[in-house]
Amino acid sequence: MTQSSARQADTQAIPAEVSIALYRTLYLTRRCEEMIVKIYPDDEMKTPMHMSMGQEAVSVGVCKAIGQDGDVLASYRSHATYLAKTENSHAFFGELHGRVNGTANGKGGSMHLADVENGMLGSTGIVAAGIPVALGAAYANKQKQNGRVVATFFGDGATDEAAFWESLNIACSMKLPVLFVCEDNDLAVHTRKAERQGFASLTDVVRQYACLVYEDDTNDVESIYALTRAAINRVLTEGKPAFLNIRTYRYLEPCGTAMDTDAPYRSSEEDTFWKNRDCVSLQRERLLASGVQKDAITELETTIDSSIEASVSAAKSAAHPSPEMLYDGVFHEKG
Amino acid sequence: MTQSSARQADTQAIPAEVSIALYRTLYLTRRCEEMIVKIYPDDEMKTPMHMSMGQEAVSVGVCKAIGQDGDVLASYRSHATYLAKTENSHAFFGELHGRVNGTANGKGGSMHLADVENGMLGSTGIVAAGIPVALGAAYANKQKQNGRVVATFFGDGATDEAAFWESLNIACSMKLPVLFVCEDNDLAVHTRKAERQGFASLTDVVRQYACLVYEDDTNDVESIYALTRAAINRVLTEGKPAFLNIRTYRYLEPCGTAMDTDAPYRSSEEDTFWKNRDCVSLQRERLLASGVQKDAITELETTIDSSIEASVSAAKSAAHPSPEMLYDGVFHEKG
Amino acid sequence: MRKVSFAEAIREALFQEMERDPSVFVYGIGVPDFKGIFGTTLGLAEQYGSARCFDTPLSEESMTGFALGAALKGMRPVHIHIRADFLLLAMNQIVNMISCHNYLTGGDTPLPIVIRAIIGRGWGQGSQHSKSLFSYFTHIPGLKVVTPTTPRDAKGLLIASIRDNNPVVFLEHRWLHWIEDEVPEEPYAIPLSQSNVLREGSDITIVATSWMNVEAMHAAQILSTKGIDAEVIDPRTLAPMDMGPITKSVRKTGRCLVVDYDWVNSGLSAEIAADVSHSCFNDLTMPVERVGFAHTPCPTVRALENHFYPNSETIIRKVEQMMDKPHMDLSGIDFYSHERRFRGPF
Amino acid sequence: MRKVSFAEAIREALFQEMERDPSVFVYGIGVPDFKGIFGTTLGLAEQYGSARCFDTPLSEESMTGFALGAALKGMRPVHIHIRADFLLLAMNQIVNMISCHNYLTGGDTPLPIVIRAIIGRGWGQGSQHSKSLFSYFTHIPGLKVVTPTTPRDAKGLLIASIRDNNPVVFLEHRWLHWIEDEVPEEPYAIPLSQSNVLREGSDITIVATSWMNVEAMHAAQILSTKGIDAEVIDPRTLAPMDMGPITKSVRKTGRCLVVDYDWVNSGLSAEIAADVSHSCFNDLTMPVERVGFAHTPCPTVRALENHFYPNSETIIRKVEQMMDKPHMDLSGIDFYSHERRFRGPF
Ligand SMILES: Cc1ncc(C[n+]2csc(CCOP(=O)(O)OP(=O)(O)O)c2C)c(N)n1
Ligand SMILES: Cc1ncc(C[n+]2csc(CCOP(=O)(O)OP(=O)(O)O)c2C)c(N)n1
Ligand SMILES: [Mg+2]
Ligand SMILES: [Mg+2]
Repeated sequence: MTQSSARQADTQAIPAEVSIALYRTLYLTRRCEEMIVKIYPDDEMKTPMHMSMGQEAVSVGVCKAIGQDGDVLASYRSHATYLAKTENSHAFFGELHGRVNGTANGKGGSMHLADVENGMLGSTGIVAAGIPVALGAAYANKQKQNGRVVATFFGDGATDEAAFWESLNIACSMKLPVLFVCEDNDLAVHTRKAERQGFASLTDVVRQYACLVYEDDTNDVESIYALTRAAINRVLTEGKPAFLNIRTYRYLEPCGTAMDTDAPYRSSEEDTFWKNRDCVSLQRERLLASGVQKDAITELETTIDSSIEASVSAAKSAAHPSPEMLYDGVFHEKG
Repeated sequence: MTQSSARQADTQAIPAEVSIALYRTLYLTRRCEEMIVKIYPDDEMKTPMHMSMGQEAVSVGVCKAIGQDGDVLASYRSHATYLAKTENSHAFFGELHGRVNGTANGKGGSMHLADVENGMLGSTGIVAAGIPVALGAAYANKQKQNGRVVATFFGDGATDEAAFWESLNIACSMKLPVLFVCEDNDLAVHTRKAERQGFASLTDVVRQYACLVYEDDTNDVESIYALTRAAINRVLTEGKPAFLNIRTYRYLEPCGTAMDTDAPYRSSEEDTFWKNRDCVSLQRERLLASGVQKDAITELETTIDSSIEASVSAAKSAAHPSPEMLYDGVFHEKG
Repeated sequence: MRKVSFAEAIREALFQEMERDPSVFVYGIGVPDFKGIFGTTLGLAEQYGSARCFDTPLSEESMTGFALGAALKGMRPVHIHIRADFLLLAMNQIVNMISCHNYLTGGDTPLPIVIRAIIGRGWGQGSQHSKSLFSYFTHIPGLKVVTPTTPRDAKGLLIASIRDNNPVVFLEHRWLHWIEDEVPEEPYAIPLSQSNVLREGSDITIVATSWMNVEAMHAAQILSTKGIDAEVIDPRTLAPMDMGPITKSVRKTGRCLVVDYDWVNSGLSAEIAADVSHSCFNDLTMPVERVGFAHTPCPTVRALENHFYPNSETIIRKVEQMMDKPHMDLSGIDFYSHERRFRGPF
Repeated sequence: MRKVSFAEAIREALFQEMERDPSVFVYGIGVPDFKGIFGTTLGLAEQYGSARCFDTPLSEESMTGFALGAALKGMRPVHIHIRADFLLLAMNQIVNMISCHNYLTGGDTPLPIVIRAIIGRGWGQGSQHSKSLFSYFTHIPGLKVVTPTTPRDAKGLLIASIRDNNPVVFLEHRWLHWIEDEVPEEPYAIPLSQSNVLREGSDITIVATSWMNVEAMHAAQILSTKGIDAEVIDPRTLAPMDMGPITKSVRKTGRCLVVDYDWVNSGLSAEIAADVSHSCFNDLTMPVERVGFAHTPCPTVRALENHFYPNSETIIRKVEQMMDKPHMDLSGIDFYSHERRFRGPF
């Protein structure tokens, strides 16, 4: 059994255009969510919101690493994963607004963002339920020998659940090309890992399995990207799954758009610690330090901002689904 | 996290009367099952039979170690566990014959042997389903501070299942006084562990949890007894669960009373290896070697044999449940 | 008498039963946290200690089996789930294990287990946070199923469920939590398996479950202004169900409408309709009608959610059709009060 | 035409579909072993390789989600369970995930998933190896439920299920496996959602599911010697069900008996009875009657099992009561042939 760990993966080799692309996507996800925070009170998006804010580097780093051809399963905390995989803020805001230009005419909402054709296979409101689904997709890719990998995203809370352990065993036993990506924010709603886990370290447990194990606690998108690239290479060459435990931090309440920094389960030291390594700022600073012009960054940001504005307008002016559409799509039409 | 392992536990300290008691129970379970093999073709016991034969040392060693006050959950391979815990061959044969003197008027049959009052909390036909039940019983004992432990028996196949992993985590996290007893016969029906497991060693995985880990591959009842006693002491003093992985060997087909030594999944070397360390013979030889008179042993055996005969006769002459009894006990009467 | 909310009535029942009997304990994901399952478990851990009111790992299947083990050793577990949908993870323990364990151990094994779960609705709960699953539990011998509608029933039926020696699945619609009404302060048990006539009437019998009783009562009140006198019956316990008052009512009215908070096909509404069609064959002047969820997954978007769920208007339209009345003018009537009350996020 | 057993017909369907379409694969606990799920999967692994026919760890929940992922990537999984009871471990994936995934992804996502499970009976299968769970699946929008009775249907409906772009729960009664009848050699599909009139008759309509069709046909044959002419209808697909032939039949006979292989309360029999009572309100000359399992866990002991399960005799007694006939003399008739055929161990 080979074990690997990279607390700070080698980010030297990342080409400039990738660095910029990573920033672009990070900025997109952050600004989309800031838009949600702003307009949620207007009460036009009647859907629960599990915000990615603070954690975006995980989805962005991993999704960029697996690329357009890769497949992804998201948890209900799906915004960053969906946007990183598809960059489609139009369908995103359409779905949140419950409009016909959404990913599923509004039938899914925030917890069920998907774009099957583009490898965003689904998001689920049931903790851990997307993990087994990733196995089958990985099996299909393996059968087709198409060299693609599947990434399944889930929280640290999901690792309490039965499905995680069954799936880890199955993936290792069947040698499936799948990345288990644990977005470890230390919390399941308001409960810390330490209160839920019967072991000292999840990665130490997983290291006993026939898979590759990676850890990251930088909240740095390039570190996560590099580590995932490394993992993918080995997954494909060594023919075994990888487990990525990525420490991160959730800025907002578990569900909803409010800050709950004062809630009893929070600590202000922790909050300060993580906000000092905000993943969007980190990457912006890196770009500046590496010589990218401030103007270029601002331009990129402005472009994104206006595309988000456009997405929101498009959503607002799109139609709500008509009552008859309720009955569409229960079954697939072709038999 | 403390880890312990005893391939050959210290059996020196076992008093003579315990050695004899262990043999008595081993002999009882073996002979009860030999009786089943003999009379099953008479077609009076219309219930599937998951035979313990070959594996008896696990149930006998563990049940004797936890004692009358301990609680037990069995798998569907429940004969040895039930008999070791209760020594009640009357109710045993009554239940297998589907008579009113059985454990549940025949409603349960071989897969559901139970005697709740005497700590035999249940047997289940669903692989791994008894494991979570043990947790609640252990919680109750802990609340009552009665110093009792619960043992939950399951096969190596059960460790593939979700419930095992959830339960292991819960027991460790809640520090429950429970013994996880894996009856490791390397097989789930006809499938070897190696084909089902995504890791090299189950005990190496479990060692990462906050529990005690014990291993035994002797098939020797005294070794298992001693190891379990040691485990119980530490479970109670250190306040954490224990995992016991006990290698053993199933003599008969997965379900049914036939030998299937020639089946494609078997190997004759393995068969010879294990039958040379038959647990009943081992203990008989130990008694003889330690100076117990052959006559004394024969007398003990004769007594058991006739009590088994008596149990079978009692079962055969007991009534079948009357049709109205079908509806009894769906609900507990007192509300 | 003082008025308290349904949620508060539940909390009071838990406090009083934990006080009365040290073998009662309450647990589940998030149960002792500062939100306390929509407030229904707040303060229990502080009062009775973390050994009797505790949080758990996210492990629904195993923590359900846990209840069986604890009950076998004389405890009275109350296991709480913030959504009924999550019970789908525990079906093996509930159906294969808990429901038949008394039967399989001779019939005299008390199994005082309460499984409380909340039915979500509104604000885009969507397909995975909105199920009620009534018929999944009423179908299985050995399970009791309780669905209180009023605050008084919430308290009395929860106390009765905790004291019952059988497994009880106790399902609360989230919107009922806000309803306030008179609730006695002292502990009291309302016997299980007693249907309750919420409103007497002579023209038609409406049998409703859970939240649909609120809609049915609202509909009945509007219908009464149009000269239709509906009887509304809340079975309260869905299994074993007390069919007596329902049969008696249909014998009187000759008409029956079943309004279930679940899908219609193979649901509890089918059982009630089949049973009434059978026992009142000669009394019915027309077929039993059924109303329930649209036969689709629950959509998230409000525009479709409004058509997915039946409400008072659906009931009124059905009744007017059954009574052969002309299309009523319902303009100006507010049909979505509670839905408007609830403004997310979950 | 050659005659083959139901089990052999299932196996042939699997062979022919794996041959036709490389995206079809077959898996489950014990599937490629030398017993091959009562012989129905024997030879598949040898023919098509261990990547397309494979054994799995004992992990029902996850291996069910696996099917969804594979289907999303264009494969056609057939997942096999040796008992339907084990599906209770997979309800979350089936109901919360698979049933609604097409709906939640825009409605144009093919999900060609077949979940084959076998219903156990006899030789003391007992409470945990005998469930059919029909209504658990028919209740849920987005699932199809198929229960063939004849060898010909077994093959044709399994092929249709594999070719269908929707999730299908395919439930086979173990005793049907031994039935032999004419089955065409070439591949053919029998359309889903088409009820089948097994026997025409004018006095009473018997709607039966799965194994109960065998009992119903046996009963009908005996009844015919007593002057009662029963029509027997096998819906074959339980969801979406083709009610047309049933309604048509009841309009003709005026009497309906539903014989379900499941518990009665909130089961599929309730749906059929409620539906027939509704659509044939003016045609029925008496209430729809229902027959199913006793409302108890399934007992292991034969003495009680015989009373737990309905059989041809139960049906005859019910029919004679409905037809207001005197108690028939049935002595000398053998009612338990298949049960005797099956002599353990499992
Ligand atoms: C099976 C299931 N149980 C419980 C819940 C309720 N719930 C929603 S989010 C959550 C915590 C999940 O924590 P984690 O997996 O760490 O994800 P995070 O929210 O931290 O991203 C819980 C318990 C659920 N949605 N599904
Ligand atoms: C949940 C579940 N899945 C599948 C089965 C069918 N089955 C019965 S025994 C068995 C193998 C179990 O192996 P193991 O746990 O090692 O126990 P052993 O029979 O070796 O004692 C299987 C798969 C079952 N009873 N329950
Ligand atoms: Mg978390
Ligand atoms: Mg085994």
